Amino acid sequence: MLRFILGRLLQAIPVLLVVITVTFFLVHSVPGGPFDADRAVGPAVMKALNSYYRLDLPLWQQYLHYLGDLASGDLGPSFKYPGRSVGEMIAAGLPATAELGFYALLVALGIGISSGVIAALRPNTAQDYIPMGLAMIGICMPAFLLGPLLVLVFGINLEWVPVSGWGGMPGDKVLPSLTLGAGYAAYVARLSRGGMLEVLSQDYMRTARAKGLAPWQIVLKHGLRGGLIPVVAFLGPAFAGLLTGSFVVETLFQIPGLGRFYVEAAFNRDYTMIMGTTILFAAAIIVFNLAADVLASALDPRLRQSRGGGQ
Amino acid sequence: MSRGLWRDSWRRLRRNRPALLGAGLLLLMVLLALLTPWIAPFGYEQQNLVLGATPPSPSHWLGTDVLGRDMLTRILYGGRLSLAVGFIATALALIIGVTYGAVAGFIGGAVDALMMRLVDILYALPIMIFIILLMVLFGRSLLLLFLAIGAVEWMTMARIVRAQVQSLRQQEFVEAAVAMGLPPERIIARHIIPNTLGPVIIYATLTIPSVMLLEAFLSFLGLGVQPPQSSWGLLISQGVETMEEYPWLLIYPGIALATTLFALNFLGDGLRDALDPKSAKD
Amino acid sequence: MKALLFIAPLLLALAACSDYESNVSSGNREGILHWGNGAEPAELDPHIVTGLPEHSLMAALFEGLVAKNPHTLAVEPAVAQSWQVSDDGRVYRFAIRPSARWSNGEPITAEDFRWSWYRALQPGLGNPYAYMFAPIVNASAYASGELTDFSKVGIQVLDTLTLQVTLSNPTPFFLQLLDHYATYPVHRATIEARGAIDERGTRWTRVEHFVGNGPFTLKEWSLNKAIVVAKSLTYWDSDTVKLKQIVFHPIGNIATEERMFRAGQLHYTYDVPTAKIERYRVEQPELLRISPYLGTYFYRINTRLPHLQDIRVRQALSLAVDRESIVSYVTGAGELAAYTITPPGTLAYVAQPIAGFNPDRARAQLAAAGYPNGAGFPVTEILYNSSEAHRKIAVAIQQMWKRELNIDVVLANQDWKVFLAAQTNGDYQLSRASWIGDYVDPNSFLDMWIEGGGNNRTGWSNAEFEHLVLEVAPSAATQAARYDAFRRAETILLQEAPIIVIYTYVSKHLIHPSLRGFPANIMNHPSFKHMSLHRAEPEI
Amino acid sequence: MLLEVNNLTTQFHSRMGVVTAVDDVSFSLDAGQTLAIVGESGSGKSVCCYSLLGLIPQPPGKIAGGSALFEGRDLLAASERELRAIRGGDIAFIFQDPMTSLNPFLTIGEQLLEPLMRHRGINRSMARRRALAVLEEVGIEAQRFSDYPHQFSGGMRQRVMIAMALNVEPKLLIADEPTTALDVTVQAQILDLITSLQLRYGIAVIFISHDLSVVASIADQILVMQEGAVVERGTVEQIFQRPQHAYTRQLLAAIPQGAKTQHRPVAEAAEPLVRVQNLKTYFSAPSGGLLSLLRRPAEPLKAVDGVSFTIARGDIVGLVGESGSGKSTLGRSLLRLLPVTAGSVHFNGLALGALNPAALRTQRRHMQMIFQDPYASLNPRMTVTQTLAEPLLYHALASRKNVDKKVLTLMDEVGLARDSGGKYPHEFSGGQRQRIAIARAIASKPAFIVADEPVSALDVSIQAQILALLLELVAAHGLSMLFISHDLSVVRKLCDRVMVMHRGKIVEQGLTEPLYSSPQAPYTQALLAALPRAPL
Repeated sequence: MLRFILGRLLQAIPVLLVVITVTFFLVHSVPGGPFDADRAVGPAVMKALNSYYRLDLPLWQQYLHYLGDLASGDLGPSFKYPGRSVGEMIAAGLPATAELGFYALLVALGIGISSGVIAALRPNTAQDYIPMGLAMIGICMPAFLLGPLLVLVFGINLEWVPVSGWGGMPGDKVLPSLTLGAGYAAYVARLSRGGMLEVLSQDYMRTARAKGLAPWQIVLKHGLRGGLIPVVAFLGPAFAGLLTGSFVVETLFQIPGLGRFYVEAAFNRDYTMIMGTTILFAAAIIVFNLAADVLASALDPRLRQSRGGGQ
Repeated sequence: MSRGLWRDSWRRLRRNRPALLGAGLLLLMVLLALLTPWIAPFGYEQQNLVLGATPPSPSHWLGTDVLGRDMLTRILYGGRLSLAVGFIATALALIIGVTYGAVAGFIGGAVDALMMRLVDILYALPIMIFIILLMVLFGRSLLLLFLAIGAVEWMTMARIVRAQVQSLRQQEFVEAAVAMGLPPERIIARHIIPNTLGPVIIYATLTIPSVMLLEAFLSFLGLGVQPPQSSWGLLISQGVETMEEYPWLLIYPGIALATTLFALNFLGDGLRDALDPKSAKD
Repeated sequence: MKALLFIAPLLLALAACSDYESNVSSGNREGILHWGNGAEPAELDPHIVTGLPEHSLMAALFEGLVAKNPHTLAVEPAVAQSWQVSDDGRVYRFAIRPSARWSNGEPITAEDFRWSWYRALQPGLGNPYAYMFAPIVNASAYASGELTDFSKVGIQVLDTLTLQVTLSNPTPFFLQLLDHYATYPVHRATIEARGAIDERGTRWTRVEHFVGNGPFTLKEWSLNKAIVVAKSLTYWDSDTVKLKQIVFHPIGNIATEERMFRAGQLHYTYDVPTAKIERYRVEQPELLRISPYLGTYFYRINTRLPHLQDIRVRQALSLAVDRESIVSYVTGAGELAAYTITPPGTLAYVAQPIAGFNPDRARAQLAAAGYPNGAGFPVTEILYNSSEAHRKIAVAIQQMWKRELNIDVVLANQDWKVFLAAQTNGDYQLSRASWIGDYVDPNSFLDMWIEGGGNNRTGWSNAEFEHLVLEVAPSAATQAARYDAFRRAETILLQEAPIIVIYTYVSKHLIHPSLRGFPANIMNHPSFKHMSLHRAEPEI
Repeated sequence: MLLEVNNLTTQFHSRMGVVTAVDDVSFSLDAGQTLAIVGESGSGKSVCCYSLLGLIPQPPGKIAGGSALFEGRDLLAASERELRAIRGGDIAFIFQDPMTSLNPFLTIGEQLLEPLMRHRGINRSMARRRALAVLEEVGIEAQRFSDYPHQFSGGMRQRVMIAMALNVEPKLLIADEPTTALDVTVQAQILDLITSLQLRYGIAVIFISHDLSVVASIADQILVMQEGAVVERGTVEQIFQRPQHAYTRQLLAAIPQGAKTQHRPVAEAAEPLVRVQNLKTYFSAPSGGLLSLLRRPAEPLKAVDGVSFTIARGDIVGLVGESGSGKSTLGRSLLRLLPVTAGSVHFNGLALGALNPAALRTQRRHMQMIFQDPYASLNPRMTVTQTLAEPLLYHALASRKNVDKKVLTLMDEVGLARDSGGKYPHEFSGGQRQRIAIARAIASKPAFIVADEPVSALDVSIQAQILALLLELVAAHGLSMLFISHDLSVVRKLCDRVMVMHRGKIVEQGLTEPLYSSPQAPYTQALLAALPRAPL
């Protein structure tokens, strides 16, 4: 298993390198620089800024400088926030986004799997349509609609929970996690329903019934592990997607996360921040896809054999 | 995809009530979208500043927005755009994704590893910058928006189709086709792809809503649809801002989007069952 | 049944934590002001930052030689106890207040100011407001790098507490400049300990190093979460400061900010969503504050383009804009229709307004310019940066010109940076624009329309106009003569109409009744040291 | 009397109307006795047993009548809760396909513990000791307790199923075709195991099968079922010596017996149609993409390890061996469906290895393949006509105009109804699907056919028809064929020459009758000894 993980990580290096290169030249080809401002900046000031940030060098030299700094772990200074380095800002934003993403996935899995399993027990009956319908709401109600709605009902009218912040006050993590999680619940519900339907038709489920086990034992103990394989495959890209997907929720609930950097950097032409967030996102995709595959082989012992695990 | 398969699928689909309901609703939406220029009561830009936002009334069945424009017209035109984005971008994602996935899955080995690494790279590229660049280089056009969104969505489709093709490849009827001396491209086209339709349809019915919402997100940021044109996603995001003052600005586009997505969902399930001869119980 | 199993715990969790206390109630009790500040500040170094969120922070953390009276915005003594101005109005001598202290207790000297302004003018530092020092002899030459010997710049230290500044021309509004944060003093030892004088990003503004001289000092700075400043004990006027702490909330989304205000998380909001204004005006007028603001919204016309070179065409376009209906129906926040570039109430300066909405004269002018009833007039594009507010105005004007002049206009919406680049390189036809005054004086709105000026971008210039603004006004003997020169210059500008002024900005905020001591003023300048919180007010 | 079933009737209600799967079936069984229920697929033999314990899905299925007294209690009237107490406790089950009947995600140990803890209320550690003991009894080492099902061969898994069933010392064991999917040697071992355990614990056994010769050795009573009804019952001796019902006689006649009848002189042509020299096909252990180049390749799996033989024109050569012997890999390697590691294959004097892909594709016309699972080898989304038209059109053996006519002649040749051209594979029975596959194989007028276990998935009576069809086609078209099978009696009936394969090597080859009567290689002898002897 270790060899498999090492193999995948080795493959990741060329992928990261290409992502960095493509993004670097893509970013520099978009008109409008980081220092263009409504208040025209004097030529002298512009010259000073460009030389400070080495923007006056030819592009390929800037690229080599950037790679040099990157090798030593320095993601460079942020153009928009002169006093801050990109690494520092990502480090400041990452915990909140990661935590938000984690809780959102818990919500998505909780709602998704339960409605998927309940629906799969009696397909094409009311017990199938209602939970799946509920899960579908997650798709019809985007975050920028669900968030304000929850705030209005639970935050302002019922005053059960704070309407903003992350960690500052008790209960301020509930609404953001629900908002972000609901979107993914629908996908998880459909995938777990499909997975469970597939598993429930297998012969070994008949063996389990023939052993006289209780229905919930049959479904949860024997069925769930097999039924969740498609969900696990979906988790990899989904969790990486949370990094960017949380932008809307972070602005709706004023959460000091990473999502906003990812979007605002593009508008501010904050080159180093765009590179920093892109590298983080690329690394996240590779790591989470790998984690999903490892989790899948943890669930399905047959996969372990092909990945050097097992005997 | 011979005539036979479609004829039988249609026969099976007709028997699946929810799928029929879904198909009917979807057809209604598409019809309304196509007939909009003739049936829309007002011009989509026609403002009545003095009027402002008014609740549904005989003259304006679904009320008016903050600039006094008729909401029914806005929703119809918005529908045109949302459905267009949904179908075209998904179709694009479908075509590229299915072919790419089928080729990667069928050939396997180093080629497959390379193609999948390319997908990883494309996944990681920052779509925001990518879309701004497209907007700037090629100017603002809706077609461009569809292409941009389509270009972002096909990777997941490719991954799903690849997994499906890898399992199909072990099936003996593919070996039989190879034994028959058919070239790879013909095997992929006539034997592999028709058998990946099940999961592809299911995922397509999931892609259409996510594409519509991605368009809403981009328009919310000013990169997507250019006002005065509008889309359901944009109408909803604008409606949210005045949710308490003028609830109808949010409710009606919300209903339009919800019905379309539910219809898609039921139709998708129905199509998947209809196209899978094995599952037909008769 | 099973579904309940999963949903129940979530609902319980929601109900369980309803015992939290809102910021406003805890703030009023402990004297902590919760201030919506719009966005995360780029930096806290007065010689680098621009933008409104940074403006409020600078007002709390630093103080210049002079300050603004919160009611009248008139100049008041601050670090400078008093000052004398020479007869010819070119030499200012400031007496530093002996009780003025840095936040680390050290006394503030004239040398501190000399060094600070020396730093502010460093070409390498890239200070966007270096032009604030333009009136001072050789200041601009030094800032652009032509002059390297700083001693030639008109800033001298006479003795430890006396600073003398020599101007190239008598500049009546010069004192107002000294309230701008570009002229604030910075603590030399702290900066030089962290890097070279013109080095950016040396982090001297971090909490552990920060030294300032304002009524408050930096206590906490967590990125995108909050900036907390506490009352400075070393501040010379700390007795009048009533607040214990201020928490600046960087809330980017004004809809989120409005919801936080309603949930009692904020005393003051940075802005108000236009859609909500009507509701507040009707149901809770006491919370809403809308007051005129020193800023004008206008359209730039690219006069280099053939069909826009003719003054009559530009006048026709201006005449065909119904400004009254725009401010009453489109903008919706009570803005004032603008017929001059300088906002009304600029300290007794009254400009000559252009003619109002006159469709007939507009059509006549257009016909005279060779486009009878709009025939043959090429399709013109209005460029604006993506925002709902700009779009509504553009659509309204587009329809007005279609109806009145029968000309076709298309709208183009671009991302912010692309919009700026297009304006700077002049590849636009009409473009949305705005200008916020740096100080309350007509010069702030007129000195930019000089040929090739960084903020001109219209390609228009006029010798008579430049003569009046650059030579006649600065050397005018009396304020009245100076205003008269500006008035004649503004009339030329508005007649030749390289720009179409549309409306004067208003500042709009939601303010909790428990916040006192913050009168409305045209610069929307917050003077924190006069603010206080009173618990008596009922919760909203 | 342990079990007494009277007038049991089970029906399935589908949109197409009511199907009576079990029609008024009665039988009884005493402790320690073995009852065999024999019938072809669709005869209702399994449904009848599953109905006893409510294992059939209730919405479509419904027990329409009858009673089933188990130790005096009527199972059909029992509540789901009572049935659950008996299922897996007093009445245990073994199923047909060991590959899919064990949960791949749980260790076999865990699956062994479940029935014990559920029915005998024993705690986990006690149950674990009990399970280990049972594993020993069925011949599996104790330390494999926490392995996963995929790490066991078919035979071993069936032993695990038996251990799971006997772990709780049931009173009745229902075995649903437990040995059908196994090799003949493994089948013999499993049958011995069941009979020995039955004697030791005095368990009653219902043995369901479609193969009369298998049940002959262990059954006390035999029940023959056809389309849901019992057509004949009696002892082994009565059924085999004096079959009353025509259907029973038809089953007995279908058992392949004796040598191949028509001998055709095998002309020793100068150049054999197929010449294979030292053919090797190795599979390297699966590795992680690019990395495999760096590390030392793991020990390769030697599926075909140096095989040489020739096949003359018009010759039917049998290839026998147990599962895992490499016989189907050899078949596929011949046709280059798998990458060959070493050695050469000459077809009609042409070295296949030397051909470039395009040339190889044109050669494929002359050599075709028939697969074991008729369902998996047909494209589910193509009608019969399309499946048969494809080779004809592609190899330009027919034009757009006359392709329909040619397809119909093909269908006649393989005995398919002319009007079924528009149907899909899932609408046919197993036998008919194999006929379609055969038609497709002969469509391109090949000279050589590799048939990989073409009949092992079919019922005995249909098996006989397909074998007859194959012989007919070989004669009509002068085909030569490599017939791969694990069923020695079928090979004896069909092939002129036989090759016996064991662990990638051919241990013996020669003319059929001499090899069957006096086998030289010890492995061949063991294979022949394990053949169940029908007392004809």
